[in-house]
Amino acid sequence: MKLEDKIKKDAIIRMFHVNRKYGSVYALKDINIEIKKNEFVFITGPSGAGKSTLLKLCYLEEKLTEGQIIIDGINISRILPKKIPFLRRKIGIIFQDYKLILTKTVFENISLVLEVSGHKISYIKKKVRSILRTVGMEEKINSYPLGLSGGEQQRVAVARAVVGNPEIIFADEPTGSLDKITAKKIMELLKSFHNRGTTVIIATHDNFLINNSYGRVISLKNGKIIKN
Amino acid sequence: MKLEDKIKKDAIIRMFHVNRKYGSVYALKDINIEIKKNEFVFITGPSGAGKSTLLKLCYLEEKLTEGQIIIDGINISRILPKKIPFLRRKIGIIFQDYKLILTKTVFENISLVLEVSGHKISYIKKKVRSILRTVGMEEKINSYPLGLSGGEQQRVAVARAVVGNPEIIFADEPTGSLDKITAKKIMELLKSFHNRGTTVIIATHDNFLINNSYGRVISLKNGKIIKN
Amino acid sequence: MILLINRAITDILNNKFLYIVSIFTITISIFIVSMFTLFFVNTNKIMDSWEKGIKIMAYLKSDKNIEENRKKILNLYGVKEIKFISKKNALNLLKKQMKRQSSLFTNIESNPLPDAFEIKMINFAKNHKKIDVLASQIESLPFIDDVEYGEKWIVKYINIFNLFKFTGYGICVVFFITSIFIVVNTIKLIFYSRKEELKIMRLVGATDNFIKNPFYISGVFQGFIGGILGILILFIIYLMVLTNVDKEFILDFINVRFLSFYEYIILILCSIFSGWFGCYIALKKI
Amino acid sequence: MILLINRAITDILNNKFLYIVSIFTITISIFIVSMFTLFFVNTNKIMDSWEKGIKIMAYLKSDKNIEENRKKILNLYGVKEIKFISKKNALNLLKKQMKRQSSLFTNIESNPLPDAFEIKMINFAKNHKKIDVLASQIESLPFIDDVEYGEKWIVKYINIFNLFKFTGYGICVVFFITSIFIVVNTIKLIFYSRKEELKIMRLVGATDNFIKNPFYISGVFQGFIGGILGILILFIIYLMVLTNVDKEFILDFINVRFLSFYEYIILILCSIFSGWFGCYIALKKI
Ligand SMILES: Nc1ncnc2c1ncn2[C@@H]1O[C@H](COP(=O)(O)OP(=O)(O)OP(=O)(O)O)[C@@H](O)[C@H]1O
Ligand SMILES: Nc1ncnc2c1ncn2[C@@H]1O[C@H](COP(=O)(O)OP(=O)(O)OP(=O)(O)O)[C@@H](O)[C@H]1O
Ligand SMILES: [Mg+2]
Ligand SMILES: [Mg+2]
Repeated sequence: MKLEDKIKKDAIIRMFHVNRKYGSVYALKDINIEIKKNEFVFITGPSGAGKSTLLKLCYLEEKLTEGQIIIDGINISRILPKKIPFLRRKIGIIFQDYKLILTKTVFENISLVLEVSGHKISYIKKKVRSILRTVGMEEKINSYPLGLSGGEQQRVAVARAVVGNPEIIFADEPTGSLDKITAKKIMELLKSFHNRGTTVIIATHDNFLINNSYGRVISLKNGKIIKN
Repeated sequence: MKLEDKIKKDAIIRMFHVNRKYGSVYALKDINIEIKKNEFVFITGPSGAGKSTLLKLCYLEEKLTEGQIIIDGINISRILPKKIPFLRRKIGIIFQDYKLILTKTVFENISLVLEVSGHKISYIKKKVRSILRTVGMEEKINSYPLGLSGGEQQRVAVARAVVGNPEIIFADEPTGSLDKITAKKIMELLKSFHNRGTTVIIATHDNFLINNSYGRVISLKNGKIIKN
Repeated sequence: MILLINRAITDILNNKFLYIVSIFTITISIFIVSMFTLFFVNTNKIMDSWEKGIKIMAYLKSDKNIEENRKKILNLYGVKEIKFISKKNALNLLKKQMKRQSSLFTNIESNPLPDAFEIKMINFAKNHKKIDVLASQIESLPFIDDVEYGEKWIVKYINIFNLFKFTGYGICVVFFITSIFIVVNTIKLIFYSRKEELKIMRLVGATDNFIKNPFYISGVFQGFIGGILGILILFIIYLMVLTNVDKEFILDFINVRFLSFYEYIILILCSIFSGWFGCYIALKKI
Repeated sequence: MILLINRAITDILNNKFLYIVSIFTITISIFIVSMFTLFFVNTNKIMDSWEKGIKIMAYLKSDKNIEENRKKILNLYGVKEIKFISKKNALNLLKKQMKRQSSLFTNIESNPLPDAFEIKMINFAKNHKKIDVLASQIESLPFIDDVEYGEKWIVKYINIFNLFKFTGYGICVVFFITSIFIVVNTIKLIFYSRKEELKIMRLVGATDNFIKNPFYISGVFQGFIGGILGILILFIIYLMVLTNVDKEFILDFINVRFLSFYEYIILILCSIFSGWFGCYIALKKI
């Protein structure tokens, strides 16, 4: 039984001695994490601790300096470039800075995820509408991102992340711009995905979110794990 | 004694029946607010309530649909375009989306404010360094914004807003991406400006900030004032 | 496929300004290239008509075997056409040419002019060295007394033709390349201002083809529209010039013509190509 | 001032790609314009040498008052130079021109040719209608027997000159305008991709001048660099062509020359202007 097969069985994400350097400074240092399928994980730590960097490595926005990351049985430093899109389709990402396409409407931004994986137009329309209802943004379906408030943009970003029913959700500060009530709704949404079998990984500095929730907490500080 | 003179005496910002419509929807409806010199004001409310819009009207990023806003004795709907820059120099703004210039370093982003009002290079260098130290970002002085974490970007945005010793500070969600400890440091900074005579207006949905602080609270909901 | 075209269209609508700039650039480029083509096509006709005038006169010894001799010359490489001019014809021609001075000839009884062949050459041979060679070949034939071919005059004109032709072709090629460069640049700039968008598309799982295909479609579309507009503008200017300029002034000399259907097609294909190629280059590094 | 230039420089360094594209575009435009100028300058010389050949021959009645008559003609508008050709000179010239056929003249005793004036015109009058007018004016003088001026031939050539000249000037102007358009477009596109940055500068209290001045400086700088590069490229190509092409081929006919210092300066000023103007247009709406 090969190493990768063994990991596949119990862990969906596994990091071995992961380092990420920017210039001569370590943003992440010797990170070893194993996340099981259908886990609900918080990554926490002060500003600049390396939370976002950790997530970026997983969805391949940044490259590893050293170490190995295995996601769903695939070693991502050895993945063929043309396979990357297919890996990403299994992943839903809420970016800290939302990363909405400013020239596209809310509908177009979200439907993009479904178009990419080749869904039918009729399905896309229905699905986008229903997910926007869930995040309370159905009225803004034809707005452009710059015509939305900060919290509204964040909710669109959440909707886009979950619309494709991903196997893993990476959420980077998913409620930073939201008031308590809306934030709770978004957390409920993430939990409902968790209940359906999705692995959810949330990077946040908001202790309130963590305390009022369930799940494992990994604490980072200066790029190192201080609590797991 | 003219109306405007009278207002100048006691109020630095005064809004009369302010409306702001986007399409047919009111983002702000019949807002009447008077803010005195050296007040410390929170504007709060759920996502999409109109907090950011209210601030944008004050610093002229958005235009009024109806009503009057008088800032420091100047009616901003009647101000000459060439006088706008000089009004803005009295104002420090922390934008909800930071609005850092991505092609400039942290130093350049902050020094811009001082260059604009014609300070000397030697003064600029000293001042920028000292303000970065205050927000805990002196190490990143030569980084570009895209090489910063979300919280770090926010702290640069804060530093830029206060570096010019403005008479009024508009802070839109100034601690949304910051952990509790850093957030507290930023709030302390804003309070220290308040103690020196600056008028501070903070838009936030974070009750924690408000509860642990002093000052007046204005609550918005659906574009209307529900508590003052 | 429908979805793809749909995406290309919304893409164009969402980025109107960028597409307008790019179409405008292509329009200008095609306008310049086609203006030059037009200029060149028309001046080329003048040159052709000059070239037709280049000929060698071969004066014959008093040998009466004209048909046989003509064949001998025809066998030489480069000769296209031979016309026999008898001494009598030559004198008449001379009289006609010299209207005023023709009074000189009224008293002449015997005609001192020789018989001659007027020899036209194939295009390929219309080069000053090749004419030299051909002329000396003809001169060395036993039945030829002397050869005359305008010498300096002819060399001068051939050189003008060639100077015009080569710089003309050269300028055309340079234009085409530079206009492609400019289009590529414009499209690159457009990509530059949209690179964030493309990065986001990657991050939500779009494949390369998914991202690139609409760009190719809109590139071809831009090229097509730009090409049509460019030719249209040229045509309008052409008409304006033609109606305002004194018509005899030009028309009695040559028939200034607009582009042929074939040339249209070529230009529009070039334009489409440059749109496509611009995308190709701009997308290569993304 | 130092701060301003400083800002312009950091601006260029921070946006290398955009500035490279823009300089590249200006380079290409200036290259095209200067290539055309070069082509035009050189062909213009050919045309001038042709034009010099345009003249009116006025044949005199047997009137011996040559000096007086010459003056009368000189007074006519459009006449530049008059050369008297006596009947004797005319015959000699004719003999020389007709080498081969000169045997015709050997037996002539009396010279039937008339005396003549060869009349050259000022440039302004070198237009087929004006020549017609001048010729008939001359013909109506009492001491003139007849006038000859190449008629069709001359009209043809004048028309060629004019066709070339006008299309030449036209193309030059169109080029200049289009290259300015392209530069403006490129700079507009650059502004478009930086409009967020400009908006932020506004929001922190920058005046219009504070924002715009560095752009003007860098626009002028781009124009300057682009102009120099464009001319440099042309010069390199010019040298390459000159060393590779058969030298006699061109040189025995005209002296192909590169641009004069004066023309350099004009081109570089145009280039700087287009950089500045591009900024001006792009900044107007911001
Ligand atoms: N592209 C980059 N180039 C250089 N340094 C970087 C880059 N990206 C991140 N860093 C640095 O790496 C460190 C970790 O950044 P990261 O974004 O992971 O922090 P974070 O934990 O997400 O913080 P926050 O809560 O503020 O978002 C920071 O000090 C940051 O400045
Ligand atoms: N440019 C715009 N065009 C159209 N609608 C807009 C525009 N800007 C804001 N709005 C709408 O106005 C309302 C108020 O927006 P605003 O940004 O003021 O909210 P906010 O209170 O700051 O919310 P948040 O806490 O989420 O930032 C929102 O519903 C938003 O969609
Ligand atoms: Mg982060
Ligand atoms: Mg807001």
